[in-house]
Amino acid sequence: MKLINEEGLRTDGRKFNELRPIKIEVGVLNRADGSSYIEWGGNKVLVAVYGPREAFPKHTQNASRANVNARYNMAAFSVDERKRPGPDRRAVEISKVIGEALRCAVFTEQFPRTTIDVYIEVLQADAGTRIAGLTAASVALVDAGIPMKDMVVGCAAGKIDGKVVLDLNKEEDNFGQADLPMAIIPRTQEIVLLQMDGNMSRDELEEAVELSKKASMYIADLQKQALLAKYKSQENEKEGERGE
Amino acid sequence: MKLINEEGLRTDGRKFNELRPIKIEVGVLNRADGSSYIEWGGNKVLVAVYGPREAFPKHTQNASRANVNARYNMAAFSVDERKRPGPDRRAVEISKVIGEALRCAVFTEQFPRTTIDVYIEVLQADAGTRIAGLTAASVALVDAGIPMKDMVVGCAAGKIDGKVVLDLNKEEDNFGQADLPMAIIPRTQEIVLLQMDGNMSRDELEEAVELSKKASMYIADLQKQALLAKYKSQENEKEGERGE
Amino acid sequence: MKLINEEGLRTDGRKFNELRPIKIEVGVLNRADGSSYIEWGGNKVLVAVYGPREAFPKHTQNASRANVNARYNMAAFSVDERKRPGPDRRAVEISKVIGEALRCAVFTEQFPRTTIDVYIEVLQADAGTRIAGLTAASVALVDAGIPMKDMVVGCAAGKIDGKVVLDLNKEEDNFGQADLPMAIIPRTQEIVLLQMDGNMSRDELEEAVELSKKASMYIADLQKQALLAKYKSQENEKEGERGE
Amino acid sequence: MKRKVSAVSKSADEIVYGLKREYLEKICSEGSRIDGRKFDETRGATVNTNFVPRAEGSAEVRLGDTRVLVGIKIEQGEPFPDTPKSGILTTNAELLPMASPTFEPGPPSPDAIELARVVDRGIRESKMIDLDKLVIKEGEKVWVVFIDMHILDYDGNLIDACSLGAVAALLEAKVPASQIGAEDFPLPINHIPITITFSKIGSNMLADPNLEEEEVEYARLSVATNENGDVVAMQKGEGGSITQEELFSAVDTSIKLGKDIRKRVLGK
Amino acid sequence: MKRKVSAVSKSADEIVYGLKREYLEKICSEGSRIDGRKFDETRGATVNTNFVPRAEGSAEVRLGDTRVLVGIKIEQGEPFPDTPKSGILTTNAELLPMASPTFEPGPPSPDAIELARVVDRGIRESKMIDLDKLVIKEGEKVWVVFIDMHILDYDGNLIDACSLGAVAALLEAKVPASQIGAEDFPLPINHIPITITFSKIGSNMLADPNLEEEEVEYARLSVATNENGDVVAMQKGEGGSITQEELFSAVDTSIKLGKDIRKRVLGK
Amino acid sequence: MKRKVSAVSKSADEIVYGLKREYLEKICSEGSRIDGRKFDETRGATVNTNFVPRAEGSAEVRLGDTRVLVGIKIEQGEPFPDTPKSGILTTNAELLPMASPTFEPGPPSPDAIELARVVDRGIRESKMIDLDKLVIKEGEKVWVVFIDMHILDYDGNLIDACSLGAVAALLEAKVPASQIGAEDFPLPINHIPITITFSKIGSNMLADPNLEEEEVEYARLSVATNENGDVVAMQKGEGGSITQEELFSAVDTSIKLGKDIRKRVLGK
Repeated sequence: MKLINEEGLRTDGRKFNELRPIKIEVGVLNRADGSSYIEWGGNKVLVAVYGPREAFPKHTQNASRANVNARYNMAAFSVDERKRPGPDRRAVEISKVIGEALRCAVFTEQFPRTTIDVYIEVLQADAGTRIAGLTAASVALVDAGIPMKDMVVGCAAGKIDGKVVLDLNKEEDNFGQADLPMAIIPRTQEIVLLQMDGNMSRDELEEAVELSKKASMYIADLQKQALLAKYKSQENEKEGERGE
Repeated sequence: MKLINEEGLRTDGRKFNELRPIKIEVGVLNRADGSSYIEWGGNKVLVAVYGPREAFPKHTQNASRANVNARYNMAAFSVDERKRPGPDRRAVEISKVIGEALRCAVFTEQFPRTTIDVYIEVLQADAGTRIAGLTAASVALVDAGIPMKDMVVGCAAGKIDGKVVLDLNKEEDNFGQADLPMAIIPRTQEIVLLQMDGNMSRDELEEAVELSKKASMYIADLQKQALLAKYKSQENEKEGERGE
Repeated sequence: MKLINEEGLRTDGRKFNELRPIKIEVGVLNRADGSSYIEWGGNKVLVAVYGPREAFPKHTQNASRANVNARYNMAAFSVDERKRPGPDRRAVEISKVIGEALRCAVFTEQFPRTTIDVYIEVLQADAGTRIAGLTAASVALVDAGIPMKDMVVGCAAGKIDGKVVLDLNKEEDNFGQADLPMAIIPRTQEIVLLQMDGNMSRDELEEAVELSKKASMYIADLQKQALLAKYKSQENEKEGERGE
Repeated sequence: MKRKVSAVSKSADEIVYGLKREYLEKICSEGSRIDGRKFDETRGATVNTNFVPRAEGSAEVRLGDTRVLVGIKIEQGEPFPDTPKSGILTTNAELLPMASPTFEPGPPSPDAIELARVVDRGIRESKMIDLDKLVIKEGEKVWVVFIDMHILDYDGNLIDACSLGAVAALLEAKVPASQIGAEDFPLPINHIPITITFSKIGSNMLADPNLEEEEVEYARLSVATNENGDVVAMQKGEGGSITQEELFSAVDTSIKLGKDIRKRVLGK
Repeated sequence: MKRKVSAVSKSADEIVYGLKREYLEKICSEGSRIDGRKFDETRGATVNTNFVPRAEGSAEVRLGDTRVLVGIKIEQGEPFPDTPKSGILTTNAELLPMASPTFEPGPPSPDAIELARVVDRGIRESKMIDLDKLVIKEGEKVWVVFIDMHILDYDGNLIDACSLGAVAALLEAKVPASQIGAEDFPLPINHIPITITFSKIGSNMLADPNLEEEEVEYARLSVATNENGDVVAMQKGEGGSITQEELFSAVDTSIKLGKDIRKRVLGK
Repeated sequence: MKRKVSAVSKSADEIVYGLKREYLEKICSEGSRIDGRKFDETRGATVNTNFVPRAEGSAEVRLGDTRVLVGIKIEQGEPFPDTPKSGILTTNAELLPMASPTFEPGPPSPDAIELARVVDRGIRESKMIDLDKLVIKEGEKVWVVFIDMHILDYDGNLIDACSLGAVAALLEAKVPASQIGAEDFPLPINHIPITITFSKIGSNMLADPNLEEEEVEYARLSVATNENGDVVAMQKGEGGSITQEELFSAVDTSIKLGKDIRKRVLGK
């Protein structure tokens, strides 16, 4: 299967270093302490944050820091063939690496004995859901008022038809040669999530890491704009109220 | 499939407002705090009550009242095709509505932090098991000495061949048009359990509710006779002892 | 299927009262408090002991003695057809009888509110795994320094081709007429594990019990030699250290 | 679906709960509701279909601050042995922990099971879908319709939000018959059931309760009706009773509101 | 199957337990039992067959105040790959929470699993049922015999009550061959195993222990014998030991009582 | 895989943990490790194959005091519908409670699942096994390769021990084709991936961490490479970050150590 055509364009018309369209919204749920929604290509992911709240049962409490529990879950109807409800092994692993990545950024030591629950619901899946979920999750953490060094943001790179490209779509993920989901803390450029499968030379890997980092810096801006948009609209509401 | 013949009789020869034979016994188990056994048509249902006893684990305790936990369970051999042991979704729902119906009658506020467990075992099933179980359960609660406003008692009504009838049997349940399991507190005629599926006009529904209520008042008498029979036989035993 | 030939020898060339080769090692694991390894015919079984340690959750604590929890587990690859991971009903029963047999020998009353966990892993199975595991387990308990009346030791007897024989192999277990796994406390000759299935007259049973007991006394020696070997090698190490 | 009281703050919570209950009963006895609605007034659902194009059908429903997403998947499968000439309908509800601090991850709670079964009965017993037209090969292969309801935000009355979402999603769902060389076709629809749920507070039946009302309700009643005004399913919930009068007042309101929603929200 | 001591009253319970144990050991050492029976005397089981006509076979057994209901279902199924010419026997025990304050709902406990497996072995290893006659089509379809044992009231010695109930229910069970166009037929029976269980108290082996005896027993032993007086299954239980003499005294009593029960209770 | 702190001794444990962490960071900053190794030095694995002759392949690996046993079973099964021309590979890890006081019986923990998936990816993504050659009948029957990894003794770095064990066991495994009338044959091998895992302590990347190092690590990184020096799988773990420099220093070390292990331990 050919994934790059003669003009160097990918099956969805993108260039090698081009992202799919991304839209982020903040504060989309009422009950949660913080929330966000992201559309990234065909991915639609909703995130809710609860906490810090007392960790339960007691033996899960950590005396020196908060737990950050992420729960990545795919809706039964989010994929082509219906997924049975409940966590499978893939979801357990993804939940683990997302939670660990967020822990790198949250000032967990400020909230000993508590848990910060991050619920990530994939409503429609289209390759790259873990990174989309993680990117939305750090926005939701800010929305919940949880102190962080910086937001976490990521983007996958990969290899198709022998070429390193950014942000694989579903077809590229299925038929490509390598996938590298990665996330960083933009301020320090530290890597907080990194997985990889496929086949890359050391040089290709370096190229992929650079591509991903550059894209992440761009997406970090989208995160900030989304947060800004929310606070602006709140400000407007308040002014409206004052004006009444 | 014809469920009512030319003479207006049903497949088992009953008239539209006729109940199947019902037999209730009290105090049939030794270990339980209260117990009862009901045969209702082909249904055979055994009920045991334990409690009030300390609710466990602790977080299930309610500071202002007792929990009433009903557990409806069908024996593997109670139905034509063997049922796998353990609760299925149907049993979970039936347990819930039975427990809620009993809670309407029990003075739960007298026993905070406790649980009253009601175990309902369907040994043979023949349509109407939930109402048979609930009817037997309130007798078992009295046998356990648990204070109640009144006993709960019920009877299903339904619609077959376009006619509203009382107490569907298995065939009528499978091939009829509507089923309305209902239970009341006889003293006040309040409705404590109500489910319905099928198709009924508002007028048919009214007819069905009336039929069910009338039958329930009759069955309430059977409950009382069963309790009386037990206490009479105890009295006789005691007198026998005194006479010795 | 013929299991004994004209010369009275079994399919693997053994005489009726002959054991398969047995090898026992002590202290084979680093993390566990005590451990042992047994090869018995084609059986390879590893045992680890942890404890006495506080029983958890609390409601499992016994105020007057330690719990002895055995967990018998077969590796997925230990048998011809892959076994799904996790305990099946057979493993639950075997764990129970092994734990009870060990409890007969351990001075459990010295460690109230604690648990002694005995993990038995069958790495390769070849008939007689429960007795091999139990025999290794009591060596591991000694290795863990847990006070016992005496070690528990066992050996199966059985009946093949109408004859009572010792220590069935896999073929004999599958096609024989009876199997009698049995374990004793050598010092008192009390029976602490006994199961039997098949068909034996009372006289055959007596013969089988005698065979098993005699063999157990012999295996008890192997247990002691294994322990001795460990302590000798420790002694040597220490002397080596002193000599340095 | 009731609030879970932590052991620590139980007594305080109990007191607040009592005060809330008293307050709501009082204003109801005076004829009003906490959010100003009339007793027989719903919060006005909005339905957003085709939210998940990858599914065979989908609908997002907002009912006050309650928000649910229903997706329909339609796949080939074997019929049940006792109904070889019928397609299969299966309904599942997920009370996502995202939606409320009181929802916990794990296998479906009794609340989630009841919710799924009540929605299922409204659809199944109204004969909304003609399952007999979903046979591919009698006794061997049929279409299986999966209704999956995800609760995203919880502000009371999940039964009505989910029922409406399921109906709306089914109305737009396509059977993927192109998989077997035929043309995709819409699900064969016979009826449109609408479910209306009531909280009994004091002796009033409040249509479409919000979370605050649900928390203090004495009893709950759901009534599903079809476009002919027939009752097709009912369910009483919670540990309180209702009178016959309350029952039929709820039935009448359900018939009325059902007509309204069928027209106004679903355009049918 | 042992009493569960609540954390609160542990020490009190422990003391009562100790006193009970001492008392029972004392009277046993004097040759008597708490309910006046002799050591080798059972409580006299009553068996009520056909209690559940809907099942293919059933038997209700009362043994003292212990009460169990065994039902047999016989259905068509696939044979195991390694026994293509054999029907299938499967045994399950439910320690219903109805039967005792110490039984909890949920998946089968180790006690329930051991109970089911010991009963199963008695039946399977005695070759009571000729499974080779339960083949419909070799390698493809066989009759599956489900033995389901429901414990309704618990007063000790479930192994014997369940074993007897299973045997009685199997003896009357009919294979529903009319499902496949043949005539229903009774299960093909070769042998009739009877299981007798003993509690060791002090150094006495008490046949058919009641709950009070079971609670303080040092060890438990079950012996199943067939009509020829052969031993077909045994199981030692609990964390105490038995001597070889105790074992064979129990075997002898089992053979004797088995004959008696086979004739008196089952009429065989 | 982190130590579990009991509620009782939490504060004491926390203090000890802090001291340990400080100490290890200090000696690392001075260029040394607690057991005297260099940062890029492994503990020197030993591999003992054919430990379980009953399995189709097996290997026991010791890495320091860590000990794992990997068994391969190869059975006939149905292919996945979307890969009818491919055999199946499935990987499972059991953190046996035998191996560590912190491992508990029960369903696989997230740690066990991650371990199995990381090992699986190294093997699958390197295309070590040519799954297309494991088809018996296209779309109907294929060989299923089960990799079961049993952790027997836990002294850190399970990922490398298990990966090496899986590779070694696969290298010697035979497909039991005699079951279907053909000759047994070795698994078709294309590549040999080796995984090297690092603990980040301070800002040092320590290859093949032992348990004490793992307990205080800030982050974990695993890199699998093939015989061409290509990277075939990676996984970052734990709640700390790594820099790009640290990443590539680890990649370089992995390539180097991979070559060494491939030759020295596996003889390839």
